[in-house]
Amino acid sequence: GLLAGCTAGGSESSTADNRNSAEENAAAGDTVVIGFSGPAADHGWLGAINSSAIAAGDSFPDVELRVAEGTNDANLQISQVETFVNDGVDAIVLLPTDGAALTEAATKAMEAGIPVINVDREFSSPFAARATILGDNYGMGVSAGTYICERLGGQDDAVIAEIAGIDSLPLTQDRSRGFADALSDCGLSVTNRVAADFTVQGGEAVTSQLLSAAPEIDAIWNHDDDQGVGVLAAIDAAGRDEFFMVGGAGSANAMREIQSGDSVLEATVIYPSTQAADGIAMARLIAQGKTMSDLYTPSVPYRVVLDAPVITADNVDEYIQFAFES
Amino acid sequence: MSESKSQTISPAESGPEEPQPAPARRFTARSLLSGAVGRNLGLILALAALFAVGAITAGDRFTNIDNILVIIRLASIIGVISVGMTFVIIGGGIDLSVGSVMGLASVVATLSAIQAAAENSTWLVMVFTALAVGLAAGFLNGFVIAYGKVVAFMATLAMLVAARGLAEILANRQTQVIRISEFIDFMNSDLLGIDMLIWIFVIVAVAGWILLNRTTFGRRTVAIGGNREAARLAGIAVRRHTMYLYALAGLTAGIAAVMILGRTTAGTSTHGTLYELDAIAAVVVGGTLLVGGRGTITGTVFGVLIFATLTNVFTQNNLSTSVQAVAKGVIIVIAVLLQQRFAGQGAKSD
Amino acid sequence: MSESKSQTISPAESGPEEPQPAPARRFTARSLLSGAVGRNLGLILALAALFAVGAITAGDRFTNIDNILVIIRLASIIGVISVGMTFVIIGGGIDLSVGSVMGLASVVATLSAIQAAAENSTWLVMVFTALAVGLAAGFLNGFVIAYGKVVAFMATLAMLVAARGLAEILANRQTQVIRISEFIDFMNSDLLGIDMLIWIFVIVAVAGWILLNRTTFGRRTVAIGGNREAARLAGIAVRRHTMYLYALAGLTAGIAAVMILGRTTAGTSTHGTLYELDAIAAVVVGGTLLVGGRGTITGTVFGVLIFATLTNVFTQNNLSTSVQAVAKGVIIVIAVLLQQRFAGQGAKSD
Amino acid sequence: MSGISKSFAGVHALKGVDLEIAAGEVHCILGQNGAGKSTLIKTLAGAHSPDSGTITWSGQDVELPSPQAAIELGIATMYQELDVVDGLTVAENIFLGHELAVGGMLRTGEANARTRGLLGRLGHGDLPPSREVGSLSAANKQIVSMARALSHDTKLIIMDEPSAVLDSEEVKNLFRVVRELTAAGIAVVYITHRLEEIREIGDRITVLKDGRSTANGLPVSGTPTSELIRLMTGRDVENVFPAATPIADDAPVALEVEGLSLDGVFSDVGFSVRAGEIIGLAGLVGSGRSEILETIYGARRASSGTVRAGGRTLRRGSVRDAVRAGIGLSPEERKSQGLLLDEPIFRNVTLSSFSRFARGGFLDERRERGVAAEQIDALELRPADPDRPARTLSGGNQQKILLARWLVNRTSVLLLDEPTRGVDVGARAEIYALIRRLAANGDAVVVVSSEIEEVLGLADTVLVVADGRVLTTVKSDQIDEHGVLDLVMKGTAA
Ligand SMILES: Nc1ncnc2c1ncn2[C@@H]1O[C@H](COP(=O)(O)OP(=O)(O)OP(=O)(O)O)[C@@H](O)[C@H]1O
Ligand SMILES: Nc1ncnc2c1ncn2[C@@H]1O[C@H](COP(=O)(O)OP(=O)(O)OP(=O)(O)O)[C@@H](O)[C@H]1O
Ligand SMILES: [Mg+2]
Ligand SMILES: [Mg+2]
Repeated sequence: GLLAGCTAGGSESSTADNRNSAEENAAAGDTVVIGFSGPAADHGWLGAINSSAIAAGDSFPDVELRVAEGTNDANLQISQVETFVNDGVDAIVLLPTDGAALTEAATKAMEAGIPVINVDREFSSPFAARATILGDNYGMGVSAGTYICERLGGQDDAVIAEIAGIDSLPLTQDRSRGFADALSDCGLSVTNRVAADFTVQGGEAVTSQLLSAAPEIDAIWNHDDDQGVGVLAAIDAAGRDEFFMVGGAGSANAMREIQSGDSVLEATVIYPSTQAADGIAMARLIAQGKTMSDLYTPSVPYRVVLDAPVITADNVDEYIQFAFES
Repeated sequence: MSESKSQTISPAESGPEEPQPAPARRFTARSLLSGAVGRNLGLILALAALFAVGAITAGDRFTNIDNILVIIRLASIIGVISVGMTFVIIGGGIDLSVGSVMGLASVVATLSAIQAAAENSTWLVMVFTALAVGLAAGFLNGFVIAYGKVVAFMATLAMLVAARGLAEILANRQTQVIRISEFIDFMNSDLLGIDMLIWIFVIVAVAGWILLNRTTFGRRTVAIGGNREAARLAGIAVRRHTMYLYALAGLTAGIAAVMILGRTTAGTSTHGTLYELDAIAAVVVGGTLLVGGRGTITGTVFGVLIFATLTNVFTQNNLSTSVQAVAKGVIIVIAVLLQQRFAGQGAKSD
Repeated sequence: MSESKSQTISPAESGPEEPQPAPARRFTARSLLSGAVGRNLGLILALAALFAVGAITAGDRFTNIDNILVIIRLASIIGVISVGMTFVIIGGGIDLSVGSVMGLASVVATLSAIQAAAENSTWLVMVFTALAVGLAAGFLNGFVIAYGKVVAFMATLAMLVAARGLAEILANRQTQVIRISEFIDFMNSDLLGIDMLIWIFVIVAVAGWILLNRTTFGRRTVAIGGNREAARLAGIAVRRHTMYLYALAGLTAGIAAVMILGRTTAGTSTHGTLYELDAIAAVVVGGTLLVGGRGTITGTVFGVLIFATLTNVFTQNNLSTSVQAVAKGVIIVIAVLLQQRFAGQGAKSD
Repeated sequence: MSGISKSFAGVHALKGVDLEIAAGEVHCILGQNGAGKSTLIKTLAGAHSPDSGTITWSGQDVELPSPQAAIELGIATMYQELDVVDGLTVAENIFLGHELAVGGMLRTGEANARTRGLLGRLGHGDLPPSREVGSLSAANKQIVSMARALSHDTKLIIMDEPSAVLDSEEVKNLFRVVRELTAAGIAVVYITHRLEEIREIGDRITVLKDGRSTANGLPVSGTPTSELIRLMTGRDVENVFPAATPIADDAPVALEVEGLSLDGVFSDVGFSVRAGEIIGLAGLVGSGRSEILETIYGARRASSGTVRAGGRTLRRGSVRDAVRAGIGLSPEERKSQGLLLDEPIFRNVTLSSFSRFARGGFLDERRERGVAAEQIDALELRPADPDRPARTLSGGNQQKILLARWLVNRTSVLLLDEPTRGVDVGARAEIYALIRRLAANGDAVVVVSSEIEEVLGLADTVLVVADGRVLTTVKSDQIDEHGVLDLVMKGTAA
């Protein structure tokens, strides 16, 4: 093992020796204390982030996971990081409510010698995290846009509606940007855009208004499958089915709809809810000076960007087992 | 000697003056009418102005009857909660917990439905569970406030936090989808072309109006909010009545839970988030004084409709949420200004 | 003329004439002291109980000085806002907009800093911009409330919505990162081992205490909140003063914006979300009456510390968020109960 | 009732008081402000529970844990503080707590009809039952409260200073009703500070002093007034109205009102007051006298006319301008318009002058308290503790706070609206003397009072007001009570 938190510099011994086998990684090492702080779990995907993180913590006998109260307040989250630093935890896994706002606190933790694993929302400084694991919000929008382009093939007066999540979050902006970029590649653009709040009721409320504002729609992208339950309820209540819909995040509910084949929901773009669990696993390896199994580089990589596949009736069976219950 | 109470009036009374009921009732009716219109003229104007804007900017898409129903449907759930809130506020209190009680009720109700899934009567069980949870939470609020003498703001804030937490624990943060088609069909059915959701709202509003204006319960509510000490001295059981007010608000939250279950086909702990603010805003825009003692159900209904119409007009015009927010702020102020100007002495002279 | 009458007076009276000033003043000092401790005894107990729980469950991790500083740092930003809120509430109003004004101020300030980036004086410009934005929003609130006679709840609700929207538009929904190291270094420096953030809180709280208890401004505030009409008839410029109160709250929101900028090194429209509720809760737990006319800065500071400590104890104990929420609800009620019991007549008898 | 004791946080309001009321009698309770009269009757009405003592009702010991319990026994009460709800109509207020209803549904028509009957009995058949009480004057609120007491099927009606806000016509009506009640065997407990009223309707008297009864069940006839005053105050009070000091011929005009009108309330009011002069406004309740004072003071914005004081014309509708010009107003409703009930006495006293005790905005509270304490002593406020909250004072003492306020502020024009409402004989003489002394010192005073006798006794010049118009201006020694009433009657009829 190497020193935790050092850069992935030169290795002294042969690459093959450095390689951790899966068994070595699985074996219990020194017990490490990992602090986890994320946004308020007021939403299915974030709930899944939380529960998978806790499950990951439980699955390692040598990890003592400390979970702070989920919050959407940068001030409070900073305080949680400070508490972790004070307590001298061995690593911190941080899904910041706002990446930029938590950068300073994370940098201080790093300066105090505690490796920080940044999940999902990126810090504004490279010195604030030892490792970063990201979903790809922009890519998610691109995937959804590309799918719609393909489905509508050349219908350039198509009416496309977008039901965004919480509009004040940078991640919503990234998704919308990716979506718009992909659409413009095939000559389309968003005709009607509304923003909900990642809740069922919010999805229902804005969708019923949207459907009234747009009497003919060809395609809808809904950013989030949690609010999607409400979106679908509104669509059913209005008795509309002249369009198809693409979801986002990849909840089990959404996948069951896709599987059923008679829903307007045709596809969804996965946004992995296992990021924080991955973060915990990485934090453990970093704290114990190990690397990921099957990698030759002797330390955990700096940056991991997770795959955001599109799920359709074709591949839903493969993915449904990994889906989260929203 | 206490039995004789309902004769109340002492003997001398009926003799000399024999009041004629007829002219009096005429006077009453007229003053009520002019009062009701006068008091709500500002609100009517604000709503009319919004409709004009909607009609001009979105034309037929806005004015067609289906869209009007969309607006009223949107208003109906907050509307039901706002009726309960009106009572609490007129009674001199505040209830911050209605939104999260509604969330809790929706979760418990769907869980109960899943438990009782085998039975035939499932969906009535679900409905009663939702109402019961709302009522119980309301009673608890009322008890803590009336008998524990905890300030209403804090007591219901505590309930807000706790009910949301409890809902999350029970639901395990998952959205429970209802698969009882009878219920969904019933809630999505319509009567005379009007949705069930809207009917419920109308019934609750009318019941609320009668309760406030035509019953002892309503008059006592006004008395307690207007002058608590005078109410007590008049022999009203102030604490018990206060408890009932919160129970009533809880009940409306339970009804709202049933409505949102029908509308979204799912129960989740996030249902009702921030509804308390919307409801309070609607009640206050409707001219009910936050300090209690004065307010109307009609005003509240207007308040709810104004906010729902505003949202619809924005959506029809495809405005960004940020621009909507700025416009909404300005419109709120204008609506309140209009309402206060036309309500005449409503605002205390300064 | 007064000579002959004083025999009539009650037992306390010492001689036939002239009560001596000395015992009177002694009595005053004593009563003030006992008043201050008495009024806050419940809060002190609640805080002590929380500390005991923290110490027992988390031991040294909780009680060490660094953790205490973590708690106070957490409290400091809400604390500053709560001081402004205390004035508004004592003056008989409410300000729902402080959180979003804080967000707006943080955005405008960072944008101004980026604009003025070339200059040397940049960070002072940024600080002044934040304060100016807070002050301006506060004045606007106050103007609409005092002169437009819009109910404070609605006027500041409108500002809440509008300021957040404006902040989003200006920031283009992106988080603006501050790269001025002088500012960040200054805000992260410490004096005598105490962080700048905490110093600011202490200074604002002390200034607030003096302003409320030792100046004509404070006296007017209490008078207006206690009886607006009496204050007006006594010749106090009620409207102007009301406007100042909201300006003051806006100013504290501006200060809070500077603090959050220092703490997060970033300005974003989401800063301060729901801080208004936290601030109101802290003020009310601290014993300030929501109807106005009575309240203390000391109580507010205790209120803020209680909530911050609660959060810290929860974090230290690794509780699930939902369980925390339920526990928080219960603890709020207990804290208010304690506070009210010990404040004695604080609660109006029913 | 016997041996009733009650104390509030350190104040022993009642120390073993006895009271015995016979059916069909009018039992008067006398006592100075703060003697415990209201507290005593509140224990009888179930609003306070006594710390000790027993209440015996028709031969049985009873407990009265709540107002409801007292009402059920047949005890109805008109409280000293106006206990009506502004947001409800007249009829709703009258039947509050015992609404006429079937299964919870109100019978509004019936309630309105009965209300009209009750109001008719009180000589106020013209008051519409469906009018909101918030829009009524204090006097009319008192009528409502009286009608409420009558609406119960009672054996005993308690009236705590019912005549304080009524003018002489109204008081006559009240007495007529009281006589009807007693004729029907109903007992009345009557509290007042106007001794002449006791002579008119009282049967027996109980006197309280400092929370003890100093006399029980004295017959009214056969007890001279001076004896009553001695029982109440422990000393003699003579010569209620002090002699006027003649005004110097060259005394400058301190306040000049010209063509003042307020739409729909009063019109074309004009008069001037010289330094050292006392002007009285006489008239019936609702004639608009309070509004005249408030408009002069800027608390209401005049629709036309001018007010000059301190050598300049005042801005319309600006209280601050009036205060700066040296005008002070002691308002009619002291609780809602005058006092910060939760604040200590001294801060109430300095409410309009505290900035004088500040340097650079910082208050010198010691000096402030000292100055307030001087006035508290001078006015014999009880208790003389400047730190006691105003809420805990008896009504008369609260009134004194308002006077003290303007004494501290050294105003040169004092507008006094009902300055002796609810003030006891002793203190009343005290206040009269004080007003006189102020005038002698060169202050101009305008007094509004519903007691014509008071206006005549106190003022140099009397303005008779009816229906918002000044009917006449006369020297007070050229007119008597009947003269004023005649004028008012004619003026109102015209
Ligand atoms: N709620 C209260 N809290 C504290 N002290 C009180 C309270 N109510 C009355 N007191 C005190 O009790 C004493 C008796 O008051 P009470 O109102 O009975 O006098 P009163 O005889 O009715 O006087 P007035 O003629 O002025 O109405 C006074 O010293 C008063 O300050
Ligand atoms: N807030 C109000 N709203 C409507 N009318 C009012 C209001 N206040 C007073 N009035 C009316 O204005 C007129 C003058 O009333 P006011 O009581 O001031 O006269 P007053 O001569 O001072 O009598 P009082 O002896 O009761 O003080 C009355 O007709 C009264 O009903
Ligand atoms: Mg009294
Ligand atoms: Mg008057």
